[in-house]
Amino acid sequence: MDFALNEEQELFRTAIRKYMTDLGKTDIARSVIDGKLEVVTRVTAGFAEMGISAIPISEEQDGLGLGALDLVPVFEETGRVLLPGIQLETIALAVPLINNYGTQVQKSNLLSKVAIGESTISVAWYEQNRGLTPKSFSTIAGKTTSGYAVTGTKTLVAVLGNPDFFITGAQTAEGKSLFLIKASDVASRKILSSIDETQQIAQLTFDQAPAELLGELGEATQMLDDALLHFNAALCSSMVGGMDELVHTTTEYAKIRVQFNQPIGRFQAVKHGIVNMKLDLETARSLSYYAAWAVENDTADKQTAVHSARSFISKAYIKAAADSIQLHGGIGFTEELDVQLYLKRARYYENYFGSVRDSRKKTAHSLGWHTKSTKQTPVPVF
Amino acid sequence: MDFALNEEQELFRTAIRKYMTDLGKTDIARSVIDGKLEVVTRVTAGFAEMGISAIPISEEQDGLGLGALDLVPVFEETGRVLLPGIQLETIALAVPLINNYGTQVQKSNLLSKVAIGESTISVAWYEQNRGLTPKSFSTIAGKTTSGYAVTGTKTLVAVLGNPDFFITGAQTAEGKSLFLIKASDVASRKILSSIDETQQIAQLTFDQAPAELLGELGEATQMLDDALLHFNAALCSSMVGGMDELVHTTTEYAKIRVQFNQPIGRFQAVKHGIVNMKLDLETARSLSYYAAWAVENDTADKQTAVHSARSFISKAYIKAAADSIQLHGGIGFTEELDVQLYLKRARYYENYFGSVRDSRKKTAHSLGWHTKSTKQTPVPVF
Amino acid sequence: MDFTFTKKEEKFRSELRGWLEQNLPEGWLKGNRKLPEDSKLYSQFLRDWQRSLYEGGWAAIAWPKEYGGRDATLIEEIVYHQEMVRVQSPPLINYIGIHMVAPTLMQMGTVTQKEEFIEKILTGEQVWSQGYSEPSAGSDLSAIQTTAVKKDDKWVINGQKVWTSFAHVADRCFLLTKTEKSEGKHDGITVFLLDMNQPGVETVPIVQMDGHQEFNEVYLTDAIATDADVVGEVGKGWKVLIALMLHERSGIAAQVFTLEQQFNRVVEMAKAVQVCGVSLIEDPFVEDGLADLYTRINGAKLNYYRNITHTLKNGKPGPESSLDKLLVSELTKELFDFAMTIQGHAGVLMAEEALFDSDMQAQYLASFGATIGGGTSEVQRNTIGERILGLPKDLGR
Amino acid sequence: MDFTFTKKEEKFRSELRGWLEQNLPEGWLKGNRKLPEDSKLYSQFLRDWQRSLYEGGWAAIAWPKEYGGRDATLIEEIVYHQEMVRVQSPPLINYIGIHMVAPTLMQMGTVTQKEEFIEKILTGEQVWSQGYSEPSAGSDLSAIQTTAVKKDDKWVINGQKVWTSFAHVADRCFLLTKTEKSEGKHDGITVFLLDMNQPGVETVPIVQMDGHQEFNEVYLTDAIATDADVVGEVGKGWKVLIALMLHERSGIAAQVFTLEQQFNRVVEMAKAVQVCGVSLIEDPFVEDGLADLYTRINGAKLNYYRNITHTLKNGKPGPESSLDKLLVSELTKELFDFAMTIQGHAGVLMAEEALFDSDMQAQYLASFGATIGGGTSEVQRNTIGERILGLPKDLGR
Repeated sequence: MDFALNEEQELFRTAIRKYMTDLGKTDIARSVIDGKLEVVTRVTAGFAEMGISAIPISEEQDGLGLGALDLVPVFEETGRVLLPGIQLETIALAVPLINNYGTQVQKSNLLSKVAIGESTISVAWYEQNRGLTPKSFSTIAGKTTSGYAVTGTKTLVAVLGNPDFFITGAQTAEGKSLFLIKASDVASRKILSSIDETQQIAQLTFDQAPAELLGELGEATQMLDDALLHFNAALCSSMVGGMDELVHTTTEYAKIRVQFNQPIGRFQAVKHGIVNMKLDLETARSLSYYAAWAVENDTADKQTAVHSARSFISKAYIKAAADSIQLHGGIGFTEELDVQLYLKRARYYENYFGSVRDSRKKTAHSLGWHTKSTKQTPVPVF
Repeated sequence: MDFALNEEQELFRTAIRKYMTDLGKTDIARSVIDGKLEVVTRVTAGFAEMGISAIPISEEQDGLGLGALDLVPVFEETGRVLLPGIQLETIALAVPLINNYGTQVQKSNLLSKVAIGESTISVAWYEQNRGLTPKSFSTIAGKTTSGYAVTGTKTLVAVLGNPDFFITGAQTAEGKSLFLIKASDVASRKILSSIDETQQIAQLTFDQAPAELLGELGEATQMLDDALLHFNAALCSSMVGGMDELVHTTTEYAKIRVQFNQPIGRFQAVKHGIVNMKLDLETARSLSYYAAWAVENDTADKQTAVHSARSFISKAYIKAAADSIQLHGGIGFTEELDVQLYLKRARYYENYFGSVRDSRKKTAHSLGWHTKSTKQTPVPVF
Repeated sequence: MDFTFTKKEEKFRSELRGWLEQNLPEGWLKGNRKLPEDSKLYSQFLRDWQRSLYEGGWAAIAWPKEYGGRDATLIEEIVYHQEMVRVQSPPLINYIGIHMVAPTLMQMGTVTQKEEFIEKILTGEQVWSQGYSEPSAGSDLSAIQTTAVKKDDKWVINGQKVWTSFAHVADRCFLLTKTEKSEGKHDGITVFLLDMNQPGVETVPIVQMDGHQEFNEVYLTDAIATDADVVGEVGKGWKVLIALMLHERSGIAAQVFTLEQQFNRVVEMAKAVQVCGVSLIEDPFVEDGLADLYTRINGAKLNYYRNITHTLKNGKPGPESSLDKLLVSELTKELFDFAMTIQGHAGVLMAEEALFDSDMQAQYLASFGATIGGGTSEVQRNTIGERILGLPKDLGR
Repeated sequence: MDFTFTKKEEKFRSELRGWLEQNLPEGWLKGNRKLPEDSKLYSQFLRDWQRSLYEGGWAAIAWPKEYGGRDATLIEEIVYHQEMVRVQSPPLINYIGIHMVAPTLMQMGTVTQKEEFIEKILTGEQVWSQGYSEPSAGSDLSAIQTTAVKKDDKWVINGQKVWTSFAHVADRCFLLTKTEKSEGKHDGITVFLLDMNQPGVETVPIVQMDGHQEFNEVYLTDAIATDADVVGEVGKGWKVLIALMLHERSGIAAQVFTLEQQFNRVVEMAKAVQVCGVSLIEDPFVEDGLADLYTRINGAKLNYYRNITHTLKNGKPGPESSLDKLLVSELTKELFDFAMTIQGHAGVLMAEEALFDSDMQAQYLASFGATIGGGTSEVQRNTIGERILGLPKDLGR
């Protein structure tokens, strides 16, 4: 029985935190707000140097062949400073997709470049006024002599740092399928204004864009559902990092801010408010660790582990940021403090690839609540 | 613009409160727990003496011909002391049903007796494992030469004080219909054990019980929906009375109870907890007043007024009682204090003739949210 | 109970409504409600609007007729707010002057102060700001550190104010200073009517988390005031401040009606926005959440009506206004939080790209100010606990 | 990370499981778990059960072998609790003696005390109660008023205790008294090992809101103790109390696993109960609420596992146990509140007439004790804020 990151993982955390501190913590995010997008390229290079982008890539493709648990300290620390960019999309979504469903050639071409920081990949799935698990795409892929040609418009695509490839979903005769499209083959790109200005999202139009099939035709939903377990586990870590920082800064502020001749942390409204944030943080961290462990070990309960974690943490992160603003009082409402950036990031992630309600529904289904056969074991597995 | 009870209504409140105090406040409820059910008969007589049971009955039937607003002080004050009995069922459900749908003969036979305290009437609607608005009844009514004969089993019927009549729902060829059945014609009665021991509920079995049709055949749902507006408005007042008493006693306790050398009301966790109860109480009272006003004046928004009030107050009452137990600490967990009785009463009412979810659904429908045509007025009517 | 208006009140409403239709800025009623972005043009636009209100007799309806008001009843004031909210009228640039400073001067100002300021406030010739909060004195105003020291017949003022609304456009500031070191923490405070147009006053805007700049920091470096600028007595400024705050008898009305309007807008969104061809409102969770919000928002409005009734019967408002403030501000936050959630991932889109309302996301961010400004929710809960319920005083108060 | 058990731990589990199958009271595993209602029979039943545990070597597994324990590891203790919760074993009548009093005596008792009490605690021959709280000393134990005064070599004790668990069946009480008036509020407190079988001790049961009588008021009227009954030093009882409280290293385990079991029971109910032919769990609001509760209850269990890991690595538990206690008790309340709501109006039915589980309504009522007993949630939040987060001490502490 050992429910903690191991020593190596904690050492890795220390290294990443030091790197983030050297980069000025949230300065990177604020640079993006100021339009200095080049910082993101620098971070990608730094990530490669530290071996972060190589973590989930197998040794054949110049990676480290490590698992989801090794990403926990990485994304907690990047989440702590609101690191902008598409690290999550590349490392925790595109890589598992290519790893699990790509051909040998695709793996060789794409993954080793990701590992050494020469490539980033984003995912273009969402279409306007459709759900996150659409029943069909209006984007369509037609067969060509050399592969496929994709036509349609995707939106809310994360594009910060200019990814080289997009994994996109399109309708084929065989059903919804995934394709790889070179960024240079995108017909047009329109940057959209987002509540989280530390990120950059765009609407992409494909016009007969040359596309390579990823995985089997008609299997898009199943492939994405599977890869999203990796993504959501990593996203949870990122949100936990943000929550941890919020608890920390709010606590420190409550110790030094004096009103009515008392540090405000002495007032129970403030003290208990921070304690409630702390309780949520602990639960969030436990759930995120367990989700990563379940993904790494491909356990039978990994669906439950990931979706339940996501359902809790998406909501708890927003609440932590909102409460932190309130507990900071007037200064918390200013652009000067970082706490508002955490709120905007939390909001940005709230419904990313699925809502809280979606996650709860998936939790219920994965627990077999809607099938007559499944029975709970009376004693918890542990 | 005058949003308050009028002077007469407030005077009436004072009189009823005095009467309840003379009866020993919650002593009446505790007597019922101890099996001394005769207290209920005494209360019925007292009600008649004070003219309470005559309020909504027209002058033709020896009543006072007053409206829903005049019942507000009555039920706030009976709710405040958790008065046991079926006053709500008789005065705010059976009376409106008979008044609106009964024949002249039924009105003459039944209502004047209610007015002078010689009769109480309960409603037997619920069947086991059915919703509160069942699609069909397993209880059936067959035509006989002199009227109808009803056969079936009803449950969760409020019977404290032995009502003389039951209004019940049964299936006929023409659809769900309402019938009047004499208590003496009930085949068997089984008292059920309830979380609120100050009330008495029973399972009733009808075996070819002679029944008189009330209103038109097949109209049970519509009649009940309409009469439940009266009932729910009155029920809301009763719950507001309970909440008011909870806020009062909890506040007083927080002023005198000393821990850590401080009256506990000085601690923000306690102070703000009580303030939150107070906020809910104010909202509950406003909503219940407005609901009663809308029913009395038969306004276009009466559905919205009543269902929205009920949806809020059912939940707020439970929360107020639960929070009051917590704020009282250990003593709040004992049978000695009344606060637990309020919790049990609140729970008893939570789903009575409809859940919070049901009330919200009805609120949404009455506001026309699901029809394309309805449009909100930009300026509130007031 | 009676929720109808008298004929006189209805006449008042239709008179105002008619005036607004004629006098609102060009295109306003058709939805062209964008204010100039340039600070000077913005200020000029709002000064013009106030001038227009003044000329129509609508700038200060609650003032006595002798000062140019209408002696409006409380109900007329409420009707006024309903109508102003309904048309989403431009903000009143001299809100502080009209609703707070002038009534206070009428009550306790010198003859000279009345003559010098009241009319200019009404016409909008002179715009006022308020200078209470400081970096170390937010919820606890008694902790202010800005000093005013008498030197050769002049008061020399030094310190820093924060959250000073309208300071960047204001001519005068209702300024709280410390003139004596004192035992009692509410003693030694003096209120000045500070001239903002002098070298010792520097104004720096505060950028809010929603990007707006409605408030300012004001740095006071040897700023000068005279004895004629003192309101009430030297050292008795706390009383003046309390008097000023009590002058907003219809204060919460605009917020109550605005909240209701915002709620209706969210319902419109839930009807209009479709995902895979189905309106959001057809989702039972959206329906349920909105029904709950409807109920509580309507409850808050009804509470306000009960409090008005109380005020009408008793001739003066009770402490219940802190109850209204708390409920309305918390509900505003909850409403927009819910509105964000139901929009799904497309809810991150702002401004022109927004899913439904170009302003919804900004209003969400702005809502965080509601439970902080004008007394945090924590302070409101203390006030309610102590003043309404009679619970013992908090630590440090 | 590693969630597996070692072979040794698994062997421990199967040994215990085998023993339970053989030794639980007749019919227990088949669901016949009703305890005798008569107070004497109840007490005898539980004493028999503890005797049986003792004989099997399962009464005090964490105790050192020299005292008759098994020197069980923390993980073995957890396995023990899992298995005990799984079979819903009868309560341990001498819980206080085994988990609190005896370990404290091992640490700081006199040789005589060890000899006189420890073995009798283990066998169940001597049942112990705890006497801390008083009517005026609930959350604030330092405010106790029960006095012990030395007269001719005897201590004469007067006062009233409340919430004294097991007092009606206990032979001895671990009693907190005031022996000196003192400045420091934790000074002057002395702990006695009071003999309950004497005329000066009167026990009156407290009826809880769920109808149970698990606690008592104890009236002490010239009750007698001797110097030999004092634990540690006279006047230094606060230290003894703290030591005693720290002895429950696996304290929250049973509650964590019980909560999980209760949750599973509610899910079973939601599957089994049908309204108009449809299971409750098919209602999206029921599904959503249960998924939320599942997540937070599982999160609380995982928090507990993280804390255990921490304890294993650091050799001693940290202040995180107050975090576990707070979460588990609040979730217990929430779970049953939700379980009540989803049952609809039939949820008011109790006992035999209950919709699904004859015990569900009683458990709902009992859940209100969870956030009060053993330190209220308010006190837990203070402890977490001060001891874990380092926030300043509260008013009056």
